[in-house]
Amino acid sequence: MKLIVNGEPHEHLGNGSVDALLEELGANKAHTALMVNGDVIPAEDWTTATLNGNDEIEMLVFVGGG
Amino acid sequence: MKLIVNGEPHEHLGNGSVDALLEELGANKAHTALMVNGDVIPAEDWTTATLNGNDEIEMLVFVGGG
Amino acid sequence: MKLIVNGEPHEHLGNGSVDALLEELGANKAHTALMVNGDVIPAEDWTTATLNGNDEIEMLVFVGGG
Amino acid sequence: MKLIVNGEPHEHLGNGSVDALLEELGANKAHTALMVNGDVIPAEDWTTATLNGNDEIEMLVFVGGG
Amino acid sequence: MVKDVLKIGDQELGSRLFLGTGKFSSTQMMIDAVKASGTELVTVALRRFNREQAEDDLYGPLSELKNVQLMPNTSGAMNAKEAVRAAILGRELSKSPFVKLEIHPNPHHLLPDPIETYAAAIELVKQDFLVLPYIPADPVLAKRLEDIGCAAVMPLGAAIGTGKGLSTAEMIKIIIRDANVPVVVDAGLRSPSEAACALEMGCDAVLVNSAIAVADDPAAMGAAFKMGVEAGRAAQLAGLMPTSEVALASSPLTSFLSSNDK
Amino acid sequence: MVKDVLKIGDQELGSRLFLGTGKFSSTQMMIDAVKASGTELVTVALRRFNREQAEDDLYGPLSELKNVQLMPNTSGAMNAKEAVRAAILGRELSKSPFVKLEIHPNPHHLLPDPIETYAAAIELVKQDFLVLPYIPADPVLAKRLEDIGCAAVMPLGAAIGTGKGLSTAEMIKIIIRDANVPVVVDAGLRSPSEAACALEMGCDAVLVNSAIAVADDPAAMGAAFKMGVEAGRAAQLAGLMPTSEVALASSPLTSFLSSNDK
Amino acid sequence: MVKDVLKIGDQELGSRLFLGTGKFSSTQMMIDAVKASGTELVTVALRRFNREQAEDDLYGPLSELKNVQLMPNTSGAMNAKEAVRAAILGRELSKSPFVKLEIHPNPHHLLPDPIETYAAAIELVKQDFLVLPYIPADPVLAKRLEDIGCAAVMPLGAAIGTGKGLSTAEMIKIIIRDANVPVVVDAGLRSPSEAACALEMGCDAVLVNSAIAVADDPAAMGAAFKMGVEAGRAAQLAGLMPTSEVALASSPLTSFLSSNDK
Amino acid sequence: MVKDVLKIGDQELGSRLFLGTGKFSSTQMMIDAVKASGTELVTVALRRFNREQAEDDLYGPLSELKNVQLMPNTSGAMNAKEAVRAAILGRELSKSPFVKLEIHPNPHHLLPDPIETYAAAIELVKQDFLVLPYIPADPVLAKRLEDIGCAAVMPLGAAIGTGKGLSTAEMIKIIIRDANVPVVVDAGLRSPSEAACALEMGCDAVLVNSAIAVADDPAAMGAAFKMGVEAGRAAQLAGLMPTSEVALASSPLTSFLSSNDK
Repeated sequence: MKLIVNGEPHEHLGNGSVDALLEELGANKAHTALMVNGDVIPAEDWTTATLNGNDEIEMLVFVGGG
Repeated sequence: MKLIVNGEPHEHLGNGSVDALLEELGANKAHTALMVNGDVIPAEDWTTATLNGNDEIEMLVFVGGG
Repeated sequence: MKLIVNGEPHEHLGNGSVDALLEELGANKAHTALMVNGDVIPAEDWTTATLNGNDEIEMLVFVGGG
Repeated sequence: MKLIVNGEPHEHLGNGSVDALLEELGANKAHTALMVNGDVIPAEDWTTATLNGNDEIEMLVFVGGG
Repeated sequence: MVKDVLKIGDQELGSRLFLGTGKFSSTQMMIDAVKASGTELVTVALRRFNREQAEDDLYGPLSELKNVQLMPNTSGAMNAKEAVRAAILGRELSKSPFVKLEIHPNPHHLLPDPIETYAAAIELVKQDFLVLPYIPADPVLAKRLEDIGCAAVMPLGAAIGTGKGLSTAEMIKIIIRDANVPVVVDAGLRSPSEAACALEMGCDAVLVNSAIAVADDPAAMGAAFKMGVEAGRAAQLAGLMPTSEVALASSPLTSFLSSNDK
Repeated sequence: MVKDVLKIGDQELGSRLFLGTGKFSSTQMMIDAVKASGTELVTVALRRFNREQAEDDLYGPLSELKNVQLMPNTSGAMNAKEAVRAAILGRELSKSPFVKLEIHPNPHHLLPDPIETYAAAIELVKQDFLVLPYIPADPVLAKRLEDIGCAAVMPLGAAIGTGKGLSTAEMIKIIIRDANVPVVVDAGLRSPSEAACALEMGCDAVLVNSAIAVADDPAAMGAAFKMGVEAGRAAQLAGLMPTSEVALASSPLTSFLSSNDK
Repeated sequence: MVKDVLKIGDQELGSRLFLGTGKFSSTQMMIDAVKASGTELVTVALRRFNREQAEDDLYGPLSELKNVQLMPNTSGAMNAKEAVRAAILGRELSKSPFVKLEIHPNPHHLLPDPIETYAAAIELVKQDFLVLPYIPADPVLAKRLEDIGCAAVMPLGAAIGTGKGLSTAEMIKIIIRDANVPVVVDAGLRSPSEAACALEMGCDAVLVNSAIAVADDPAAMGAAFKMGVEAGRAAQLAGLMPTSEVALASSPLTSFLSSNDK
Repeated sequence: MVKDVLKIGDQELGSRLFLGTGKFSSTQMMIDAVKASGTELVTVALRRFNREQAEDDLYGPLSELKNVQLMPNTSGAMNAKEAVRAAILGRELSKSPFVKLEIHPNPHHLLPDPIETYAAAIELVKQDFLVLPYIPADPVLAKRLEDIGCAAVMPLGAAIGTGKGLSTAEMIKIIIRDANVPVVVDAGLRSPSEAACALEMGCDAVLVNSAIAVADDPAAMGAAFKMGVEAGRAAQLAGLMPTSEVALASSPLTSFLSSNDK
């Protein structure tokens, strides 16, 4: 399934759940926040939430900031 | 006709036009701006504009200001 | 013997040594510095140093200062 | 006659008066102040004042200053 | 030398000093100060007509002044709606395109409300006013007001009447750097030197009231501010020297003085 | 209005701006700035005659100026003896009673030496000079120099050529409060607003050089300083408003605007 | 002595120094500075996950710190909508009630947008955040943000990263005087003395980042700021002396010294 | 970390805060403040013995303090001769090598006399005192006092008791840059933030009296100054960030927030 992840095209091969995508991308789930098409998806929904083609996913982590 | 002029009760004895009221109050028309119930009444309408009982009139002049 | 002590006349009845004067005035010798006619008299000379009539003595102590 | 003028050696060929030296050096007399061996020589004395060998002469003019 | 004209919207002004007309001990004092200051733009406020205080009515005295335009203010307005109403009333009387938009709900500091001021500015621009908003020294607000069509912005130097001068200078410099409309320092100026400093910084004009009105000699102070504003503007155009961390001699440090001790 | 004259010793000056003549890119530039500034007192320095640099000789150009007196300085002097010598040489040429006494042994900051300056002042007063010493902003030194007969005192605002302005303002205010001779701020001023501020504080005059000489347009800057000094002096005479910790309205805070929403 | 606790909403903090985590040359440097500073509240930003820069992920290192809460910021947000979105994302990760609301559309000065910030604050308060908005030093805006439920206000001292200190002090004083929520100076502080000054003025805390992160020795500077903040707070509680226009001797001016020259 | 010791002549001090003992409401208050401040050097003055005011005699209370040396001052001296006399008397009592040389003839501003101070310093150095002269912020005077053997120089920040802080900062910076002996800011400091600022500037120590003595809680203020001085010193050693004319972000200005509105 074709997705846009952090602005880049990505071919997802998993079951289309957010969880699967995070696994696929090797993200540290406990350190990651996520939006799909501008909507924030809470971690508790990641196993159930399913993605659709061309969804825009933002995966975010904490970095230094003032 | 009972009016509220600049916050004070006023018994208007004239024909009920803004113009008559200004005459009655001895205002210098050229130096005065006027609102009726919060609506600004341009000078050109003063002869035609008619007042109703309990109308609230504000008559204003320029004073020193920064 | 007539002396001026800290600007005031003082009748000294002792043996005329600085030491005697300090005793007479009840000063705490360890806390006091002394000048005679503008000359500083070190503590070790107090027993030997003798005063003359009309000498001006300044007895000084430490007080708060910035 | 050997002189030091403004720190430089100078061979004076004139009559040894300050006036002659100034002429020789092409100075504008009205614009010049002069010291010989650290003493200021007023303009009125320039014709009479005579120089000696190895005298140190300072010829000075006004320049921009704050 | 070409005349140095200040353009605000389509209006041209020959003086960079704007005057407030409040706080003067008499109308004559105010008129004298206005004349001495050379200003071409004075602010006025609206108040209820009062037969007993007819002498406070400035319409007559001010209309006699040559080459001076009125800029009614919206003082007393507590929110955008009241400010718009005051502006319309002011225009009715003044027939002037200028309005000084001021909304300061707190009588203790008289500082402007950025939210209400922004809302009122949008409406007044729609109604074809030349809007000069009195604002905090807030560069983003100033830029947004420019973007929605204000003719100029008037950041405060300090709270009205305090005479604390250009306390907000750092922010005003940023406003100037980014602005495409005139920047006018309004409120807080106490002295001609502060007015001169504002112009040297690059401000296009200053609005002064208390400093002139409550001076011992208002007319003389008006003249002093005129000179101060012209001095600051002239200096800004003449190119001020940079500051330096090291001293730089203005006289030759010659050695002749010590060269001839014998 | 009666003319505002500055008296220094027995001399009267119509301008409170003194000018230094150093650092200008050309003599003509300097002359134009002097004229534009309206100054009546300019400083000059002494340097060894050099046939190749005859054009640096300012005697001619300056002597043509109407109503401008010269004040030779003692720059280059490292101690009292050298300063006295320089002063005598300067008087020989200038025939002026004025001398700017400056002794600053350290070329890195050019700050004055209080000990040598004090010693030189005593001698120069004896020799009937009108002594204007360039000094640190030191109230006791200023008073002592007044007491031994200096015609004025010239505390520095900041180091020469730095343009850091009135960095010593707190001490200068004390000097002014106690002084019975004119107080002239010398060195450090960068802009007409700073000059105006000095006059507003109560200084009697300012001495400016770098700020005018190195401006993009020295003549225009000279004119700007003229206005700044006049503005500051006029403001000081007109009586500046006091500062206030609380805001004071300049417009009536009337309530009519909200009184009639139905 | 009773512990001096800072309450923000329902949260209690034992330190009045908040730290930003940006600009450090390494994560270890940052952690060391956080520990040395004694802070209990640090800000963090959100950035896209990047497998190649996993070491930038601060979640792990920060979660190991005892007694330190996170305050995610909304940096990068250009308007209210984006800021709200960033805040929600930050809370997802941090599980912290705090959000530093910052909306600064202009990368050249990074100054906050009062209109967007106000709109975002209303929404975030609705969503039960403890909202700490980064704002211009605008007393009316600060009061309005308090009125709509912000837990604190964070006026800027100067533009982010400039180190220009408390350039807005006059306005911050007014904010403090009127505020019923904590006032935190955010941005501009360069040194512990400025932090101390903010606390002496009555600020409840300061937020520092650049000054510590880019110091030669960040951990030592963190410790220095800790002392500065504590010094300023202690001074504020101990009651600072008033300033005086006249000198007041701290030693007896006795006359004995001259009384006995013979 | 190696101990940060201040060397004055052959003496070593562990604290960079010197305390004056005047103006306290009681001796106990003073002692508590001295202890809380951590100072190791306190100044005292001389006064005529008075049997009725024996409790003012500080010799006893101060001599009980561990690790605190006395520095008698010469207050009251109107000239060099009187100051030398006072110094000798002080040493008789204190057995301390330190003397605070202060000669301020004018009771209205208590500012130091540079001429008399210089003359007295020469004599006191001859008599083997560690001379710490209280002086105007005059870089040439400071250097000359160093050259004739003073152990440190103590320029004033502002007039004694005014609490106007570092009003002479520009000159003090020059003194520090050139000095080879410790530079101690004496007089004028009102708050720990000002003390911290002095240390950040590079001063070696500060001398404080009024600010602590007249605080509502002198002991607490003494502790606050202790922290302020340590904060400033630590910051100076940790390397303060430079100031910048442009803003520098401390957070990434990422674009993800706007990248996905559909």
